[in-house]
This record gives sequence, structure tokens and C-alpha cells, in this order.
Amino acid sequence: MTGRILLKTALFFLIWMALSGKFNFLHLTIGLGLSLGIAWLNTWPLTGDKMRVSWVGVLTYVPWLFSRILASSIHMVRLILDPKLPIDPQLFGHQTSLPHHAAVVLLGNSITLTPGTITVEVSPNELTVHSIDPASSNDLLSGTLEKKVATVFPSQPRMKA
Amino acid sequence: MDEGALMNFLANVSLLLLLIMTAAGAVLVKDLIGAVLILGSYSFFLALTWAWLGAVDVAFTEAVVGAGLATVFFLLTLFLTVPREKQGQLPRVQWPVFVGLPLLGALLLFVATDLPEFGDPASPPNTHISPVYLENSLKDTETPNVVASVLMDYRSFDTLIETVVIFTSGIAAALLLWRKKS
Amino acid sequence: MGGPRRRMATTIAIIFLSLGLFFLLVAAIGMVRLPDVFARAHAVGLTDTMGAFFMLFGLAIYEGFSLNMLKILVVFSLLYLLNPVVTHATIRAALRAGVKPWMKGPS
Amino acid sequence: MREFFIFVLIQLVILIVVYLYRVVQGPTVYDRVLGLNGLSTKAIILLVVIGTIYDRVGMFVDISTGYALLNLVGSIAIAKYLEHGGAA
Repeated sequence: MTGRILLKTALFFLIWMALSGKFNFLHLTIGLGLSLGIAWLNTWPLTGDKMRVSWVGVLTYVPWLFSRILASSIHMVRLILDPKLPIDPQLFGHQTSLPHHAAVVLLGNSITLTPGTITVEVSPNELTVHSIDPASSNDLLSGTLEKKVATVFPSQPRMKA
Repeated sequence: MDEGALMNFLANVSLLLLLIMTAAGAVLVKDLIGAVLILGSYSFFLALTWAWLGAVDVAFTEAVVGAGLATVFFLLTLFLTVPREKQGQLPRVQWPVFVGLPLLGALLLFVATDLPEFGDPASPPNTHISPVYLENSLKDTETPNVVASVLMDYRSFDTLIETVVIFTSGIAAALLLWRKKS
Repeated sequence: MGGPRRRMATTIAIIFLSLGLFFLLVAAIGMVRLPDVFARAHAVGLTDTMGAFFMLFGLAIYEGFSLNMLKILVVFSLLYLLNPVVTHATIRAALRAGVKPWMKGPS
Repeated sequence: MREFFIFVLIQLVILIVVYLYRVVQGPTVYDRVLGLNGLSTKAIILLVVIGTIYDRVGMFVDISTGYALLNLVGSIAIAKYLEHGGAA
């Protein structure tokens, strides 16, 4: 617990120093106090349930997601500029078996971030997704996206209810 | 007019056109929520215009107050006043308020001790700004009263706009409160 | 000013900004053409992701390697973190308030 | 280069007008809110562009950071109230 707080404090303090760009005593003290406070709030017993994040997973996931965003953006541009406007919107539920709330949040955010699909409703086990045409939701339906999200959160006990 | 000046002019004109369009839209639109949202976008553009004019601090204030807080407050008012089956209720006052507000007041009082004494001859305004006005006002404005010259000459635009604002709000309040005697 | 590195950064910035403007233009067209809120949200997503990416990266590259570049990247990552949340909240409100999504076909 | 940035600025303003059309015209409230979201994203980009024109990016980027956060808070509040308010 203490270790996590200290780690987060160091991270927030680095961000503070990068953003403030001032290195006198007053600014550094305020920054240190604030980062300690925010780190403490972030490891609040109520919200900070155990979760492990694989940093290698994050580093591979972000570029992959970005390439998907680029591809679906180009698809979206073609759809919009097509004179016939060949869209075929659909609203469908998607069962997910991701082990953690944070993973579901990441999945939902990734879906919304990708042009062409939007998460409409979220519950721990099911996402309702609106997609603008069937091709846009390929990644989600084939389970690729979910597998990639699972690599960010390595195996851990199933969450409670 | 060289090319740079022309571009500058075009940027000015386009920003101002946006301002006028949004302001007119906020007045003309019949839907209340629509009007509030357009007013929010008007604040966005006002902030952008301030930024474009180089007044960054004013832009920041406008963004925070106009685009952020005012829109939310307007919407909140709308939703609390629109007649519905279940009337919105004001939240009950809770104990953090009783703890937090006195703390905030104490903090403000503590900070206020840092202010210079009233009429202190060594305070920054009295050593830097006032002498300049006192020395130059007669020469600049040829008005014997210094207060009048500061209000009506040095910050004449501010005074003018402030008067307009107070006048407008006075008219609005009178229109709202005025009733014909039956 | 001057120097081949500077000139290259400027060229890349111009290319990126033009690409960003293109994506923003397409998103604006989509905003007008698409039939309902749900479909338009996809167009806004296009603005939020690709438009912001190209514009802000172009500006960051033009700025050169400095604290300002870092700050622009912070704004950029902030946009990527926050915009999905905003879009999701709006669309969820629309669906919960009973707006029917536009569907293709005879209905 | 300054001319190019001002050109970008004018282009952005023209694109903003399209979003404004959606805010004014939008058949439902949600269209308007959506238009406002897209608009504020563009306002953030526009602020950074203005900062680059004036060569004071540091200051303007700070504003746009605040803008992005405020936009989040405002939009979430609006969405929250629209959710059980319905179209008014």
C-alpha cells in the first residue's frame, strides 16, 4: 500500500515538474504536497481494489489501437464522402468476460474512441454498442479487441459480482 | 495592405462574425436548452477572441466562467424550474458545508492579513500608481478632479461599458418587477 | 530560423496540419449529412481522434523538442482520454431518454 | 509560416460554422450537445494554433488544458441532467 502511494507520488511529481517548469523551493513543495494527496486519494480503500497492469501490454496495446483507429477512420471517411451514403447502423449487445471493471472501462473507451463504433450502455458483463456499418464492428465481434485488452490486464481473480 | 495584414484582418472578421452569429442565435432560437447551449458556444468564441487579442487571462476566465460554469448553472435552473410530475428538490444542507465553509472563511481571513493597511503610504499602489496619476492627470486630461479624470479619461471605455451593463440590468430588473396596479 | 532540420520540421508540420484539416472537413460534412444523433456521434469521433491527432502533432513538431511540445502532447492525451467519456455520456442520455436510432431498410 | 497558421485558423473557424449549424438546427437536444462537444474540441485546437501564431504556446496550452477538463465536467453535467430530463 505504502509502496504504491510512493510510486504514484513520484509519477505525479514528475508530471508536475514537467508541466510547471519551475524549480524553486515553493513550487516544488506545493507540487510534492499535491502529488502525495492525489496519490493517497487514488489508493483509497474503496476504489483501489487490487489490479495489476502489465506495462508491456500497455506499450503494445496503444500503438495497435492507434493503427485500428487510423484504419477505421479511413473507412469512415470513405463512408461519409460516398455520394450514396451507404451506412447501415446497428445496435447490438456484446457479452464480455473480461476479469475486471477497469478492463471493461478500457474496452468501452477503446470502442468509443474507434470511429464507427460507440459504447452506449455499460454493465460489468455486457456492452451495448452502436456501429455505423457491419464492417466497423468486425474487430469487436471477432474478439480481437477483447483479447488485446486482456493482455493489458494479466490473469487475476474474477471480480466480485 | 500586405498579405499578412490581410490574413490578420480575415481572422479578426471571421472570429467576430462567429460571435455575432452565436449571439443572435442565442436570442432568436425558441428552444430554451438550445439557447443555453448556443450561449455556451458564444462564450467559447468570446474566449477565443480574447486569446486572439492576446488577453490570455481574460480568455481563461471567460472559458471557466462563461463556457463552463454558466452553462451548467443555466441548465440546472431550467431543469429545476420546468414543471414536471416530480419537481426537482434542492439538496439538503449537509454537515460538510458547516465544516467546509467556516474553514474557507478562515482561510480567506488569513490571506486578507497579507493585504496592506488601508491608506498605508508605503503600499505598492500608493508608491507606484497613484503618484503617476497625480502628476500626469492635469497635464493629460486638463481635468482638475483626479478621480473624475481616472474614471472618465484613463478608463473611459471600462466606465462606459460598466454603465451600460448596470443600466441594462436595471431595466431588466424593473421590467421583471414592475406590475400594473389593478 | 533556417537550417535543414528546421525546414524539415516546418514541412512535416504543414503536411500534418493539412491532413488534420482534411479530417475535420470530412467530419463536418458528416455532421450535416448523417441522419441521426447516433450516426453523427461517429463523425464527431472522427474529429476527436484523427483531426486532433494530426493538428496537435503537427503543431508539436513545429514547436520543436521543448517543454511546450510536452505540454501539447499532454493536451493531446487528455483529449484521447476524455472525449470517449463525453461522447458516451451524451449518447447514453439520448438512448435513455428514448431517442430511436435511425435504421436502414423498411421500418 | 505565420500566414499558413492564420490560414489554418480561418479554415477552422469556417468548419466551426458547420458545427454551429448543428447546434442551432439540431432536431433534438442531443444533437446540440454533440455539436457543442465537437465545437469545443476544435476550440482547443484553435487555442494551440493561436498560441503558435503568437509564439507563446506555453501559456495557451495551459488554457486549452483547462478548457478540455472544463468541457468534460460541463458535458457530463449536461448529459446527466438530460438523461432523466427528456427533451424540454
